[in-house]
Amino acid sequence: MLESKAIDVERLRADFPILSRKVRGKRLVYLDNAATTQRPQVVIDSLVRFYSNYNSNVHRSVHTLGEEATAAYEGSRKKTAAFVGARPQDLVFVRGTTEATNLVSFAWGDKNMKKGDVIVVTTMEHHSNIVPWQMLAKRSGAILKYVGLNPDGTLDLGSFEALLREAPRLVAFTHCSNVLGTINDAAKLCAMAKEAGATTLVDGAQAVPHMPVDVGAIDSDFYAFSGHKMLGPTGIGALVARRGLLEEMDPFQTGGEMIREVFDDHSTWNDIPYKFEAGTVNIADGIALGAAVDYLESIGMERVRAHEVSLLDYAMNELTAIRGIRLYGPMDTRLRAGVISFNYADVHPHDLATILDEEGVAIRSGHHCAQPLMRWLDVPAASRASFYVYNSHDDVDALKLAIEKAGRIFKV
Amino acid sequence: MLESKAIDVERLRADFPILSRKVRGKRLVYLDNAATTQRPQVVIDSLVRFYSNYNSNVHRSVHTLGEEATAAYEGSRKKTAAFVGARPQDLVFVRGTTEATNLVSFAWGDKNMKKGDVIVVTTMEHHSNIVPWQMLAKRSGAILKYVGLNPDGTLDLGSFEALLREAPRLVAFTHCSNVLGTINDAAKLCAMAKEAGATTLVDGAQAVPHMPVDVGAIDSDFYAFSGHKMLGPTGIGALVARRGLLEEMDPFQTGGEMIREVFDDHSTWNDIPYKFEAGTVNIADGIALGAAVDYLESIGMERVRAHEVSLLDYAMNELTAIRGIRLYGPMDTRLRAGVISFNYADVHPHDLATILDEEGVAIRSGHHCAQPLMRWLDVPAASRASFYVYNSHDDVDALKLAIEKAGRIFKV
Amino acid sequence: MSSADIYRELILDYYRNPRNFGKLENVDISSRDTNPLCGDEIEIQVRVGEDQKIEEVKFTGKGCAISQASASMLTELAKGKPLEWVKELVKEDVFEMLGNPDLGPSRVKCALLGMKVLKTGVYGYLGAHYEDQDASTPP
Amino acid sequence: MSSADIYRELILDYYRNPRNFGKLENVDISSRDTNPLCGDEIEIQVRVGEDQKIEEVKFTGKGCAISQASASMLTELAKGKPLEWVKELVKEDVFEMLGNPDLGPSRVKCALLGMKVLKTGVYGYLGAHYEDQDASTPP
Ligand SMILES: Cc1ncc(COP(=O)(O)O)c(C=O)c1O
Ligand SMILES: Cc1ncc(COP(=O)(O)O)c(C=O)c1O
Repeated sequence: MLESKAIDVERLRADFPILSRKVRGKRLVYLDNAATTQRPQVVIDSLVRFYSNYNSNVHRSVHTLGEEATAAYEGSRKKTAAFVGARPQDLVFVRGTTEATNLVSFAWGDKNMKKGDVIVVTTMEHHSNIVPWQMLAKRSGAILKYVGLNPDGTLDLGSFEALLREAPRLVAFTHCSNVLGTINDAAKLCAMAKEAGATTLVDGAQAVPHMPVDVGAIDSDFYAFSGHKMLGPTGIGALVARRGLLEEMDPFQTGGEMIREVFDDHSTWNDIPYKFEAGTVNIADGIALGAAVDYLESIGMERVRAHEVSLLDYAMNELTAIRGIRLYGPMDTRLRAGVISFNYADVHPHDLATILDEEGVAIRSGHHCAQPLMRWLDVPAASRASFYVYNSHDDVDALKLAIEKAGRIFKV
Repeated sequence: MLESKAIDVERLRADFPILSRKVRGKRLVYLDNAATTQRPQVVIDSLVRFYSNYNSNVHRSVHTLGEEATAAYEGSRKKTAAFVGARPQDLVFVRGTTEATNLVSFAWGDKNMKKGDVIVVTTMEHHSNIVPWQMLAKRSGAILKYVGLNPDGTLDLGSFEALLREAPRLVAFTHCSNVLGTINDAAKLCAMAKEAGATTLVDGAQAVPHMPVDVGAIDSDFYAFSGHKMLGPTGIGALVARRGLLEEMDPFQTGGEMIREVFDDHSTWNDIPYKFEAGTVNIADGIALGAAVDYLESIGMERVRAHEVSLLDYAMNELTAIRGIRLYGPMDTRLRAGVISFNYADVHPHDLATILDEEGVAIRSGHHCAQPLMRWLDVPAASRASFYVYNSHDDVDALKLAIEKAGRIFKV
Repeated sequence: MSSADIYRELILDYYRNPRNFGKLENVDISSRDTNPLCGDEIEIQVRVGEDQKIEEVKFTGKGCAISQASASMLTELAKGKPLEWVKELVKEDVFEMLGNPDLGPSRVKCALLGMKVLKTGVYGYLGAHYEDQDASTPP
Repeated sequence: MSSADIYRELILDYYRNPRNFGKLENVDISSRDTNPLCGDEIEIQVRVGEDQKIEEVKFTGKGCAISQASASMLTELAKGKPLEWVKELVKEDVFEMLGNPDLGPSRVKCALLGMKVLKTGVYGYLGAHYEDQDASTPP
């Protein structure tokens, strides 16, 4: 019922204090959500409440503040795990998606990867899902291979199947591209990879914030995402593992909190997930991520997705009407998240972003941490507008007007 | 001039909102500062201001919010580096001391440590300065050795010299013990280690918050500390390296932000310190750490230290007056930071902490992430009261009264 | 409930004079665990008699009054009981045994460590697998 | 200053019709760098003549209007100058050359990339070490 009602953007915008600020005298039109999202008041309040009322270290504290902090931190773990359909003990809090892929690269990879083994990634990956595997390949002697793309920016399943025939040990791919917007059928790809005997890692950085995600249904071995891309604070994210998998792994970072007993020459490890959370954890941000999850659940992820599809439809229509615009990625919005990357005539994306900023419009420009994909697109850089719950059709209109202004300045 | 005036504790306490809360109906007496400190309003405000006004991703953003966020984050790096006498480009933001030692263990250790090499740590280390070296020893075939202690809990220099004669490749020690309070003469130990050809790492987690620290004068190769132990937020800390050292090292975590160019099979790295900050960094907390540094500088670190020495003198006097109390660590407060670990008759530290909590007094109990030290002390656990700028003589009185109550309950 | 109630005479007595403290000979079950949060340590040994009954049981350990008293009391309760009784033991039984103290979340694990160790040992002996909800689910 | 002022006719002209674009033969200095923040790329080649003068200079690269125009203008300025002139070049010279645009911190590096590449090349040729303050000090 509730889910079917559209988001009331005007009301929801009031929850985000930053949206009332002016940039260069203009209304802020924030379209850089794939880089990081804004925070609702409830998330900010969660931080203030923690630091003003029950700030303390967690887990080993016997005193009241410590018990309250531990309950809130572990409560947030439960919420965040439930949000993606996982058990709390299978969710490790990390700094973000990047730390999650690094954790797997070291803690799983160094134990399981051997010389000559194949690691499969795709051509549309973010650097965070490429470079850790390059490093693992270097350490282990494994070989990194890239799944190709179809001309529309979807994954080339033929290429994927061909690589699976090489019996890769690991298949790592993004649930949703931060440049093309392409939504991969994660469940299907994981099933195919599993069939081929591979362990799977899904980069959910651009999926969890924007659509319902159920790691149980996807059936991946590892699933990673970042809090700051889903209304949460910076400095926190999650790695979710298949039941049992964390137990088999060696730790990554070591030190306080993650040990059971420390002897002079060796140590034994704490239970999962603590075994993977060395040192004082990011308590305040861990708790505030739970507030972001609550907020998203109060909207409903089906509605979040529907809202973005509606913006996407409108924006793709408006932008393609501008002469000189080239859009990248699938044109079918059912296969695409709220991300639009494009180039405009010979205006370099950085110059475009500078001109747009003058109109209060914040977009991203550059290689978007996806240089292999940029080479595939055969462009040195692109501009990217990306949407979230608080964006409106007005924002798209402002984007269009600003691009047209750039066109006049550059005499396109 | 200013430095010589004592801290006005009552005025300063008003800066910390949490100090006005009640615990179990009693005034909060927070004496768990070695675990984590409380946050002044200016630090909380820094977070609120960031999220409400200029929240954005950093470094690659062309838009106004991104430029403001980058300026604030890098401004905080400059402040934090200056606070300990370092250049900003030699300071890597990490989650905390534990991530710093892990970074060195992987990024420096895996490149430099060879089979049979000796790593020297001390018996008074925190697990975060032990376990990463155990792991490095395991990966490299190096051998971990422990410097012994004198009966009063100071470092046994004879033992240190003996180990230096084995020409260790790495010497890692704490500037200040989180259990004994012992302040090591970091400059002297580094000079001795350097003379012996060793690279040095100093764990400054308990030093930077409590006394003036100048890494230039200490002349260590690596120096690590945590923001949350110095009034800053959770989730941020720093690794400071000797000039030039970061450049020689391989990266630790890899992914976005830390690369220069990503090719299919290899990558090149960004300039220091960015080479070591993979993925979206903890922007808000990085900025708020700068606010904590400003706050500490407004007090003056000499005064912070003088205040703690005065509390220490008073507390050691009061506590030793209780029959059945055994204090650990040096009795000379010039050699000791504001940390008092003790045991009380046969009352187990956890039971003591439970009883103290009922009186609003928060202390820590357990092994304090220092099991080798606990074995040296020959106790399974200890209680620990640790002070900071907002603690007063009243807090010590409350501690004493609560211990006496425990004595009555346990019929000591 | 105040700490004076938690640390009743009885608890302190079991802490200072633990019943069934020590090691057994010819044991059928030997199980040890530590509480990673606080370092408390309990080892329980059991000699199984006829009819799968707990013929003899002893414990050793170190730690707080709650963990040690709880383990000691548990051995007294367990003696003579069938192994099945251990399988059916729930944490409420332990709380009742301790006089229903109002333990905060950080101390509950102290109280339950003995039960966990005994259960793990008995399950192992019976060839079954004990899933410790309280240890494996974050609090 | 508005973007219309930053992107004056002149800048756009240098962007679209870069002077001294291309490769040289028999070069004495060849220097390349990218801006890790945005991927802009500049390579500068120099043939050194008598009296340590810049006899010939060309550049290639890709990137935004500001980085490409700046590099192109710089090669024009540099031609015929002594190498010492390059050592004395400061960023204010580049800003002036570009008509003193009011560039935000994120675009300043685009404007200065050409100068950085030229300086690195010349310092290398002279056997000295150029410490790039703007690149090695966080902004
Ligand atoms: C001496 C010492 N070293 C290292 C650490 C670890 O710091 P963190 O938990 O912030 O990583 C601590 C505190 O827990 C400490 O007291
Ligand atoms: C698809 C994708 N993967 C990974 C990341 C890295 O996330 P983080 O920077 O939070 O570690 C991002 C965002 O930067 C992304 O868009």
